[in-house]
Amino acid sequence: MTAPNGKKPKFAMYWAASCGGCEIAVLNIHEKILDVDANFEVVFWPVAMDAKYKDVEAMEDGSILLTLFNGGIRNDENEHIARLLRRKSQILVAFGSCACEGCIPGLANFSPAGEIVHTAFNTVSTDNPHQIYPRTSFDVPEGEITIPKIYPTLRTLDQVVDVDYYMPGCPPESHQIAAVIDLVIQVLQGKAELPPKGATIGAGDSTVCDECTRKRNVKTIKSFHRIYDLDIDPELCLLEQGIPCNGPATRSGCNARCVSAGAQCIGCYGPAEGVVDYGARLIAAFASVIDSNDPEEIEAILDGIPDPAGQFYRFNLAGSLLKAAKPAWEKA
Amino acid sequence: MTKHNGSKPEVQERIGVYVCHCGTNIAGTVDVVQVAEWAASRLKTRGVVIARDYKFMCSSLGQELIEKDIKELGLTRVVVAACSPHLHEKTFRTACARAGLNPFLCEMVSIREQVSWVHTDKEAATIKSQAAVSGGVERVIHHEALEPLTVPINPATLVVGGGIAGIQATLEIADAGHHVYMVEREPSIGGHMAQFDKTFPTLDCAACILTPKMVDVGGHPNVTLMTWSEVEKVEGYVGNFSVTVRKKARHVKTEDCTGCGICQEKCPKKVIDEIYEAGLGYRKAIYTPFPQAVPRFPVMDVDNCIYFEKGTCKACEKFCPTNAINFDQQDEIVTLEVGNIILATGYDIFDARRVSNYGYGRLANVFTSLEMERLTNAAGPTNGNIVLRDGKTVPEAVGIIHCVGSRDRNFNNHCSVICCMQSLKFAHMVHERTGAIVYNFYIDMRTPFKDYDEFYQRVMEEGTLFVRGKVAEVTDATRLPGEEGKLIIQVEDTLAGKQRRIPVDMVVLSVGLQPRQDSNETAKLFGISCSANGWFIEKHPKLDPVATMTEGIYIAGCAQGPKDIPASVSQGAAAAARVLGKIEQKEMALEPVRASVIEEKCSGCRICNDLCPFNAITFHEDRMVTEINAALCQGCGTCVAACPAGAIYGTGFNNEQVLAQIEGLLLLNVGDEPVPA
Amino acid sequence: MAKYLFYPGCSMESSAKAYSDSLMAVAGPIGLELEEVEDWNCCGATEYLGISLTPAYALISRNLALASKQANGNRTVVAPCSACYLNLAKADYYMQEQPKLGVMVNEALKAGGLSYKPGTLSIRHLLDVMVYDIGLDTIKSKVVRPLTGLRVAPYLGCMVPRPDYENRWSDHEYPIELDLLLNALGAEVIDFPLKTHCCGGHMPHIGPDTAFELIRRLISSAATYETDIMATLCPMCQMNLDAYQGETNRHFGTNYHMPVVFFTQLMGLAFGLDPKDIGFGSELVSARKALNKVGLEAPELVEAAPARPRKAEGLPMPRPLPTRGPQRAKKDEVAK
Amino acid sequence: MNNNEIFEPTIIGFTCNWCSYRAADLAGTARIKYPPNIRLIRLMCSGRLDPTFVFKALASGADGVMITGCHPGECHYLEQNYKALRRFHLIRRTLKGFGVEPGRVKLVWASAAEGAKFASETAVFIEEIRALGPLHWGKSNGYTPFGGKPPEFEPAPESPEEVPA
Repeated sequence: MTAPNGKKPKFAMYWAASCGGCEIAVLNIHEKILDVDANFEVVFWPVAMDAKYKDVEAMEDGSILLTLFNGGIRNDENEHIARLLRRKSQILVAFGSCACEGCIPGLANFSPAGEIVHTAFNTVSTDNPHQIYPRTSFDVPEGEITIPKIYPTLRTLDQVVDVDYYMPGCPPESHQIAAVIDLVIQVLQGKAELPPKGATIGAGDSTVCDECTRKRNVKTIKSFHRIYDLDIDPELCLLEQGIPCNGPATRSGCNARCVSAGAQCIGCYGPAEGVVDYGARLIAAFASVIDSNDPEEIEAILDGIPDPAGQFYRFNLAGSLLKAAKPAWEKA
Repeated sequence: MTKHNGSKPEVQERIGVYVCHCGTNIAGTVDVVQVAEWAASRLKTRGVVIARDYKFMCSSLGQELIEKDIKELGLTRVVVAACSPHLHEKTFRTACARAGLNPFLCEMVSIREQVSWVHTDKEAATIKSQAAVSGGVERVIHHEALEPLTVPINPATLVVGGGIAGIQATLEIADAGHHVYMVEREPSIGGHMAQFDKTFPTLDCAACILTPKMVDVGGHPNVTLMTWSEVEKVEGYVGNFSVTVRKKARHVKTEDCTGCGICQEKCPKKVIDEIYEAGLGYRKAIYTPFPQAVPRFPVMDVDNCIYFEKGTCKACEKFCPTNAINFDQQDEIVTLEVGNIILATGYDIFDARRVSNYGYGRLANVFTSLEMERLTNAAGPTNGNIVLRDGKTVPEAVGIIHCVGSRDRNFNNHCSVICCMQSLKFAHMVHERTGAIVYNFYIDMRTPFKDYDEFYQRVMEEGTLFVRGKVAEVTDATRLPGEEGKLIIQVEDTLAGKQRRIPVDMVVLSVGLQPRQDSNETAKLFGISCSANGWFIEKHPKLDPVATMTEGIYIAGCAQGPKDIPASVSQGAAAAARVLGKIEQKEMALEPVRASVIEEKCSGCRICNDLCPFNAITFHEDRMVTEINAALCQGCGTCVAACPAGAIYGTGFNNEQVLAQIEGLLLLNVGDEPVPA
Repeated sequence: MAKYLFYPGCSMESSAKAYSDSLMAVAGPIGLELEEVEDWNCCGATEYLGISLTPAYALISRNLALASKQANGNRTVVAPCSACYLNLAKADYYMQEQPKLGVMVNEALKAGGLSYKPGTLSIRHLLDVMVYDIGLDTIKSKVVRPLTGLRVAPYLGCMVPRPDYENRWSDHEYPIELDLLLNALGAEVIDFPLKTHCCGGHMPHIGPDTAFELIRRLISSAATYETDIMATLCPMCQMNLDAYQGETNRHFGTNYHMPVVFFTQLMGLAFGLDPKDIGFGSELVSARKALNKVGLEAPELVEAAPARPRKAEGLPMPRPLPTRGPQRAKKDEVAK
Repeated sequence: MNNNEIFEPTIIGFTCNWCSYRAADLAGTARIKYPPNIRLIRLMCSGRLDPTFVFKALASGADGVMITGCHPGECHYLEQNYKALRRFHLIRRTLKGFGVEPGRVKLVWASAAEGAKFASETAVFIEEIRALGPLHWGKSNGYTPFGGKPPEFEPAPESPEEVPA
């Protein structure tokens, strides 16, 4: 883990199918960014500096020590750069929920790519009388110009390349990013060991309830509600009040930021350690504590969660076992 | 983090696959040789080092095959594709243990009950067997060595129900030197047998052979007898049950009462005795059901006692020589710690009023068999004289109808076993005591056991007239001359081949046996299950009739199904033998299939706290963490599936094993076709 | 105001006019609103089903089709006559049980532009509606002139309680609904043993002596308990017992005089209506003597008639089953 | 799936050790025949059924999942099949969100004595799934699962020249 010829080790950051929030979160570590600058030589960071793909292609393989890759793999450009950065980096970190689980962009997996393009280019908000749609390649006098082709479904980073570490969160909490940066610096100085490959860093090892300060009793749920339907008791666990809070199944590490602000956890830190399917955990948990044994009554109670697929897979659709809805891949 | 990519890690386990022919049971439909070869070649990458097929895997030779391979090839896992694990899982696990391999590293795959016996298409059955073997192999990779959990067995036993089956079980255990708690709902033990006059086929007097046993139970040093009591709650598991019993207030101080019976004489309030006298006789508001009652202490019937109604009378208190009467005695709750429980809760008789065309309850001289038992009983309301409902006239013609409410789709489908012999007994008694003409109306005469048929022939010789046919109607609407004032039995005499109208003075309905009215609640209370109509379900109808699916809970007598007294007695003794077997073991190895909480992962969200009916899950407020009591946990796995953080681990059925089995069953990790050499 | 679709049936307009007059008279006070099914046709009584099934069921189902079209909310069809009730109920039940029959019947109905989807209607007998919907208390509250002292034998005939598809009656062999109703009217109700035995139906035309024997059994059994009047709810039973009582007397050389009327006529009497308006006088075996027993303010003392031997001092009788109402208990009931 | 014309579905069945597994065994001892398309997994109780297992089965190639257990009220562990019932309802609703026909997952109660019922319910379910057709999660006309070769995606037929000025 030594940097080549004593110079500062190279650091790269890339954003694929994402919102750029993770980039902002990195800047959110305030003066810690100076440590980054002090210890790393930032060679590739599209949002922050003007580096070209060919600069990266020119680097030797493995020359970048640490790459924080955020965003899912939506089109062939994302895939190309993901494979490129994998070749060029020693440590590739799936940074943020999009890279780890697909996150909000991953929700596109509920509908076929054709519908997405149609919604983007020919709906109420977009006046397109002549049905003009983008063409992935087009001949002009100067030659052929292309734009990236989108895949039928969005994939997470580790469904495309081998990933060393995962940093969940949408975006990862700045104090967690700072902690990871410190860890890597200490590793560089030989003061610390890198965690085992494939580990999740920058997050806790339990679930949000561990850090939540609300009072908790035995759970028996009579009905589910939206949070604005009720006046919420600030002290009592939200789930007991009938609000479908994803906290029990979501990895800790964010200090229960949303719940302490009075909103229900929606699961951005992804599943706890070793869990195969995040949504399944919530389905099992919520269903088991429904207070009814009568099928009609159960159905009535479940009407309180109008969109279970969206509720349970808001951040982890692409990373779930089913990965995408049938329409999305059926007609691909 | 949900890891998605990466091929399957190289398997280090060395797995042996054994496919059984089971004679032709499996080999007849499944190409077992081909399945073994397939496993050897296509599952090599999954760790299969040896795959054999053998005629009878469960035979000692078959087991030796496994043991030899474990020793010589250093197998770390064994998969046996044969019959159902419910039959031979234990056999193959012990075989592995003999060869030094932890028994829980052996997995059975059912390709007989669930493949060869239920499918006809040979090719599809072979493919399905391959999938099942692949599922077994993938699952067994994730098996861990487990040690059974041993729990001590409390030598005390609880017997519920004081009928003949319960009495027999109690005496067997108590005589063997172990303590028995007997709980009986009625004021005295004795059950239905105490109501009978004679028993078939020996015509022994029921009381004469029963009361000595009752007295033994009453006075036995190892028996705590709790009559007029009911079990309210059962917690715990085999070897360590804690049972809450409600001892209803007798309003009599048992330490002072001598059973002299003066209070019964002096009590002014007479009430119809629905239970013991079957509605034919009377008892007082303070009563013992019958003279030879054990225990002999009377019980105050608060619903009918004048003191409780109007606050006056108190005759019993005045005349009691040892002033043992205590009007404001309260119910008492007792908790018993026992190792095993025997349920001998008996049966109810069929309510004859439901057969409206036999007129019971409308026509005066129609009696049920239990009423007939009281009529013929010397201690009964008519001192043993068989008379009509007016209590005076002796009948000249008696009709006894078999199978009332039994073997009848409208009521009870089952045959109640005892009504034929009981009816023959009545026929004999009527001949003996009244000389009346007796007709027996039967559809099939069932006299299966020792000396039963001889008794039937004797009754025939005494001149009983047998009419083979299902009685259509008992009516008092006369039609032909000579029927006035008589009950007319309308029946099709199938042997004579014509309809007959037989006038008689008295009709006895041999009503069938059926499960207790509350057998479902009782079953739920003890955690066992009931059949559709309400009999307790035994572990195996033919090979294990006194045990139940729940370890430590046994059943005996008519609670398990209709039977006669000898069968009830032998089941009582059998259940006692099983309990003594458990007590002898001193401790018991429980299946290690349990759930356990991984503390660091548990966030204390308390979703699981309310999911365990065995209250094995407890929450620690201080550490905000949940813990599972391994001894109480029955291993159902509901909390394992429900935990949102995946913080509860289920041995024997953990997630990796089941997910791997799914992949195996869908043949995901099968190696590619071997290149033909 | 309970609203029902009403299927009168042919007898109500001819031989059972008394039944119709008395029903219309008592319906008002007890709030029974009957809306007649337009253009209904004969139900085939007991004969047609015996001749050929599909045309018979088609004939019956035409009424069901008309009624379901006219259902507008209430889907209960009330039939006062046992044969009509049984045929309508049987048609609906068998069409549900055997879809092929439903198809053939609907094919036939298509000719008249009608169709009937089995199961849409609930077919009930008038007595069932009177006892369980209107209720005995409502009836009791309307009684002005209780029929005290009048010994009435309740006779249901064999078609009403069997086969009881929807478990509407308290018992197949010994239903007690009619007993309860007559009791509510204040009459002295006989525990009539042959209450569901057959009256001969259409046998008088085919095998007269069988019919006469069946009629004799009913009349003689009622007579043994000195019944003043028999109450029935089926035009066919009334006609057989009433019209053929004379011939039965001649056939057996007996001279029974047992008036047979409809239970709605007795309701009319109890409600204080004038006997003429509720069909009295149209019966062949005159009911004048029974009327005198009720008509007179104070009926003269009658020495106790021999009741059916029930109460014996010696041994206590078992308690009867609690009245169960229409739904029969799956398991037997232990009276608490 | 063999590629002749009739579609042979593959179904994963979850059984509970005390009731439905014994019902399957009883169907065997009674030699009651039913189609071979179902492959059974034994759990200790229907309460052990984790929705993950259902999604894993559907995602790995099963065309249908049958969940079986003791009749409500007859559970060997007293009441755990009620939790399976509740989860089943939420699983079906969630699958609807994934575009999966709810009919692909079925819940059947079968006691240890109902071998015949288990066999007939299985046969009926296999026909229901055969009617629904193959699921083949993620695979469509040879396309490698979830990504791989990007499709030729040309939604727009006409070229910009035809756009009027």
